[in-house]
Amino acid sequence: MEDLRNKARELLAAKAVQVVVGYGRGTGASRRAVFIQSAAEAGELLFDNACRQNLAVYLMKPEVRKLGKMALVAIPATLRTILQLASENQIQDLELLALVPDASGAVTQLATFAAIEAHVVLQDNDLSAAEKGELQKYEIMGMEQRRQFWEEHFSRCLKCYACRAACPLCYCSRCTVECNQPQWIPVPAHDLGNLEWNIMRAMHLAGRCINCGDCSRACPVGIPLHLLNQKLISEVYTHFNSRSGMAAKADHAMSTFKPNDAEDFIR
Amino acid sequence: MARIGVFVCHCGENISATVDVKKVAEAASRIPGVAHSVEYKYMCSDPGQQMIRNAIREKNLTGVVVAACSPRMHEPTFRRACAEAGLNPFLCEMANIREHCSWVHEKSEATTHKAFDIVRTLVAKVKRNKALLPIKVPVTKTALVLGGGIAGIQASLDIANSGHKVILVEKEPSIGGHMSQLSETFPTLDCSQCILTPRMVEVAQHPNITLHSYSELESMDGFIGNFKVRIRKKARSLDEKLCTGCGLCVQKCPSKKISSEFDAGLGLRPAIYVPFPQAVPNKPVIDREHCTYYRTGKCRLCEKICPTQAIRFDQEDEIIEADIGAVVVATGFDIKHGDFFPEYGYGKYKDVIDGLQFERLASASGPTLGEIRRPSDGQVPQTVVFVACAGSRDPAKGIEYCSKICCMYTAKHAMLYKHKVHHGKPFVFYMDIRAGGKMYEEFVRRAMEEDGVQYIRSRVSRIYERGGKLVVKGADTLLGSRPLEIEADLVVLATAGVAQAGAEQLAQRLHVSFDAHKFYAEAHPKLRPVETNTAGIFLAGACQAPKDIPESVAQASGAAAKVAILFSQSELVREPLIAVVDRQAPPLYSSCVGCFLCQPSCPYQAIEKEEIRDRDGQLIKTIAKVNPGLCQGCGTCVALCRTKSIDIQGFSHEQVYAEVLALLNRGEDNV
Amino acid sequence: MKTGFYPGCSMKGSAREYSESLLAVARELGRELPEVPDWNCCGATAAHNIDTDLALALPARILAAAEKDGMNEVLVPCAACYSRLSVTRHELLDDEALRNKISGLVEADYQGTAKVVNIIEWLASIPDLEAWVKKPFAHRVACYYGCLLVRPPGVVKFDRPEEPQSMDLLLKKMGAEPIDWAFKTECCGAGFSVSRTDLVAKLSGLILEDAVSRGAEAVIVACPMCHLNLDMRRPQIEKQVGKKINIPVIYITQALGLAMGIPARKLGLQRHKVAVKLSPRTAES
Amino acid sequence: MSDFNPKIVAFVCNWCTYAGADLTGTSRMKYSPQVSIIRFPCTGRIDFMLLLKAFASGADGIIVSGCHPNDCHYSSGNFHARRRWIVFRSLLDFLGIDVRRVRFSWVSAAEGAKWAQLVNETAEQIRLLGPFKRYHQLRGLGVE
Repeated sequence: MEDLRNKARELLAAKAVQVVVGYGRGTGASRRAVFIQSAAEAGELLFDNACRQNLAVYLMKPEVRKLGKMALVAIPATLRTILQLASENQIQDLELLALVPDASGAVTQLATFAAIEAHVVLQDNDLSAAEKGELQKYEIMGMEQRRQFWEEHFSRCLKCYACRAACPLCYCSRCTVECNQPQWIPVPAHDLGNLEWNIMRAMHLAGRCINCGDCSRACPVGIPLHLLNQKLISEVYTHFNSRSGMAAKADHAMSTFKPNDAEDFIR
Repeated sequence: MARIGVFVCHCGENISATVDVKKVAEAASRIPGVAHSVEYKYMCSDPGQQMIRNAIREKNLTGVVVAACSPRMHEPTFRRACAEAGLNPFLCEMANIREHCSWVHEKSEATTHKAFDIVRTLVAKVKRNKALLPIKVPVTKTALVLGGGIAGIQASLDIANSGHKVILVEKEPSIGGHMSQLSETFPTLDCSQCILTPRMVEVAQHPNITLHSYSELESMDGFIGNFKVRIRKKARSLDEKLCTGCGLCVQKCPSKKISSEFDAGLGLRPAIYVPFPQAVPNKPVIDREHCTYYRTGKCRLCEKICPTQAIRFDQEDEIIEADIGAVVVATGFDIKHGDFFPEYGYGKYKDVIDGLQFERLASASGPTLGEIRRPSDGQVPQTVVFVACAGSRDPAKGIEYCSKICCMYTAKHAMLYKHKVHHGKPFVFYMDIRAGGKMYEEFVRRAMEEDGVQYIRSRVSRIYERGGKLVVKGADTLLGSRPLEIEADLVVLATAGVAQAGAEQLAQRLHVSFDAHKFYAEAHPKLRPVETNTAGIFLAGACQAPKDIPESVAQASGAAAKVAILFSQSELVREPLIAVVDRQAPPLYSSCVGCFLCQPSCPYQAIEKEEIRDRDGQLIKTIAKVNPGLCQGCGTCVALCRTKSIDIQGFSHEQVYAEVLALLNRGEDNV
Repeated sequence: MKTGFYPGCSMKGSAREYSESLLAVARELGRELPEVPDWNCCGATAAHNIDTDLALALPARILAAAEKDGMNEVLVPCAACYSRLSVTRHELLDDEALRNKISGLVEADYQGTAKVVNIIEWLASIPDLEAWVKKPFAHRVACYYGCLLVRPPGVVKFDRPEEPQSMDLLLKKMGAEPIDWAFKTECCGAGFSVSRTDLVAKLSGLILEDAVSRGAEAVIVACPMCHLNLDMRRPQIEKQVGKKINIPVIYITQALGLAMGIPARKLGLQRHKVAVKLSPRTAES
Repeated sequence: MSDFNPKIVAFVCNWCTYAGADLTGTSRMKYSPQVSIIRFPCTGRIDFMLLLKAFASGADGIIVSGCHPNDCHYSSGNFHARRRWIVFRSLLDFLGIDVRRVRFSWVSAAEGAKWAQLVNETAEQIRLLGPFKRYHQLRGLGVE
């Protein structure tokens, strides 16, 4: 932890960055994002297992971006988000630093996309065994059971868009849900609007989501949104052998194709 | 408020027999926004069109729906009629109630109901149609011809003679292609070079043709009428302006034992060489791989003796850029080489040669000066076996197609051999004889009947050497499949015609498609045989499929005519059904977030990056822009865009959304 | 990885030396080759002339037994057996209905898990075969593949059907010098050995003459039928061509055994009709 | 159930399936009138949201069809569409939405008979499945 604080002090003092986005004390045992703009504040930085938010979300917030060059305390998901955003032309190389604390508290500083790529390949980027197991649980359910499961969950959706705000890849300045000519998605939070909103979001994240899970954590009514994303992560990987957030220049699964992409339902 | 006119056609009885057209027209008149609704026996007839024109003028219509046949049939007719009455043609839509309704359903309520559903859907769409203007694109009236074989030569001359500029690019040091290697040509047996070289000279001297030999296409961007090309002119290692082509350097060059490409490996050439005496341009090239100076740093003999000091050892490749309006691809073909017929000993036995090698043996300008002498020992072969279909029509060799030219040239080879070696015995092993063409069958019969060429209907199972002879094994299938062995002195394999090495890479540079065998694909196998799927790029000759000379020349003239048609207009007019990225007022400028996920999905590379800058030149954002010249209007990017920032004219979000709702009788257009 | 061994009828009779040499080599290499339990005739040339179901059922029964015994692959040294077993596996894996039908006939649930390998594939799969060579088999050899080892190409897929190379490569590893010749895959007369010995003499004669004329000291074979025709039918061949032909015909496993230093008797070399006399050569010559 | 007339919307490309359906007409082959076509330039243009809109507006079944792989008029629009449908279909299935109600096909301009067969098969399938009440009952567009 001290390593991280020292690193932040050093970077801020040398004006190598203008802001260090990291984790600080939240309510109870939780951790929240802190924006350290001077060496004196660096003591607020924390790093432990409770640090789970994907801070890359702030890369796409104009109010944070205007603070200046950013150093980002990064967990594995954050690094992949950075690469994914880079591949979507949203950030440039050398525009930010990633600070990666390891289990011992030592901090690795990654200054380029190439360095991040080299770090990311060594991570375990697959869905975890537990995640796969959970997915499977729903996959083997009957269709009707699945429908009821989601109907029950979506009936609680408030259309508050917290999932969208928490998602680092939902950076569009105009979301489809805000298009009203035509009105693609009904505004009220009724069953149809909620279903369409969630299908639309999952489709727009297909081949892009890096599985940080912040959508589910942000949802005030506890909809397991991560399941939708994980399902499509698994489909995209199985069918197209493609995984998001692995390189700063990449072929996106949904905007490329292979002539021999296999399916068994188009007849 | 929309004022839509609906015109329901009976199509004689084609529609009215199963659809109650009166009811449809009557119901359509109740759709909100419909100002006029009528039915008529033949909407496409003159009086029918006049009804539409009159209604547009009298009722001040803002859109027209013609409920009749398929838009693939009469959309242009009715759009023209609308335009004549002053209505933008893109405000006219067709409701297909014939092919998709009256013809496929029995007479019933349901059929009439469906016809009305279709009309209502198209009314909903047309209300949201926008007046569109055709896109006009200027045309650069210079053609690029790739490949200087007979097809490229013919295409270049025809285009040049129609008064347009031509840039002809040939990768070898001389134009002429495979035809210049041939001895005589079927079915007339006139000398190939005698008929070809005058054309080559004409190319060289034509004021409208710029020839870049020893050059290749490096890259190409742009679109029909407006291509930008970069041509790599490989270093010849001499100053072409100074070189007079005297040939002194070629005579004096000390490294003379290099296998000659022109002689198909049967002859030798020096390191500084012209491929053949009638080469155009008649300027040598230094083969740097074999030149003593490039290998050891010593020699420079050619430099010393050159009377005009034209040798340039330090010359580098040159990149030439040009603006081009159309491209003719005439890059030709090759024949199958290599370790392809181990059972025939091809590549193993010196006296098992391919068709092109035989052409060089038979050619008066060839390594044997036209005498048929076998490569191994220079003896005149007394028995020669010609094997047709060596690889062609053989799925086991991966070549299912017929190479088309081999039957004829094999007959020619056997004849030429017999004409030169009177007592010689030529045998032809064949599967079928395909001699379709003017005077072709007669030619083959002449080989058999007048020149006594023995035709044996048999595949060859194996060829091997035994006691200095090549044993050819087969089975005469016309004589009870009796096993058969012929001891030959020379075997000529008519190896399959295949695509040029590098055909795939060139196709990618040009964005044209190719078939499983890397031959370039025509836009339509019957009706558009010289066009490719990329507008402005045409095909000529054997790069599309193996072809003989008359066919290649005919196609080349066809491609040239297509180029001339294109160049006869100063502007190209295209349908404006293309994608557009939205623009908005500052500070947003566009809802596009510049993720460019659309970019790789475009088959035409039409999506470009556009930088939005403020007055001081500061970059505000980078957004997508669709090049209207390149976009063909597939709409793949439209469906992909998450912010719905790209829309496609004619099939816009609003239009198709309204169609879906109207078809199901929902939304604001329901009745 | 469990490799089973399917001997078939020849290996137990006319081609005993093939079996003996194979097992001797395997023992030396430390490879176990348990026989497929309760194996039966593969049907050979006869079955598929009479009844297509029978022609598939016989090999399917063998393969099902191997599968049941937990064998991952079955080594089939006889080229004819190899052909029948691999064709059966290919056809049954390709067609589920047929597989079910044949499974029913042989009363076993045939899945196709056991791979069928020929002697060349098996030897080629042994890593560092060169390391086992103690006395290089330094002779000019004609590798004779015969008709069934590499054909049909759609089924066997292990070497090219014309001008195959895999046996030549193995012999090179043993220190031999394979010659380039024209009769690698020509017909030896095969099953006509008994009914039309004259035909066999003619066809096999051509093979031997070409090998001899190109300086081969031995013909290497991987098929009992080829061996039978080239070796046992030598008197008839000699009568046909009108001269004495001394070139011995050796199984690839015998050549390997010699190179590994296994005594000739253990390899069954004494069983040949044509005496195996090879003049010793130094590595240089 | 016997008088249930399903509503089926077909989303087709202009160059292959629309032309194929024209051929069905010119060949006078008969098929079920419950299917109506909406024309798109290419399957690549078909937005998955439109499929949702069709269900929400009362469709009981959907057909999506375009050029066979390698035959796309725009060379690759159908390949992009195929990826989209692979993912979209899995998502619907995962959400418990009956994917038997969406039939994907390739119908070329020469396959008039295939179009008729496709329509009839789909209509029959949807008839068996009955009205898509579950979806139509979700509160939405004009279905108050």
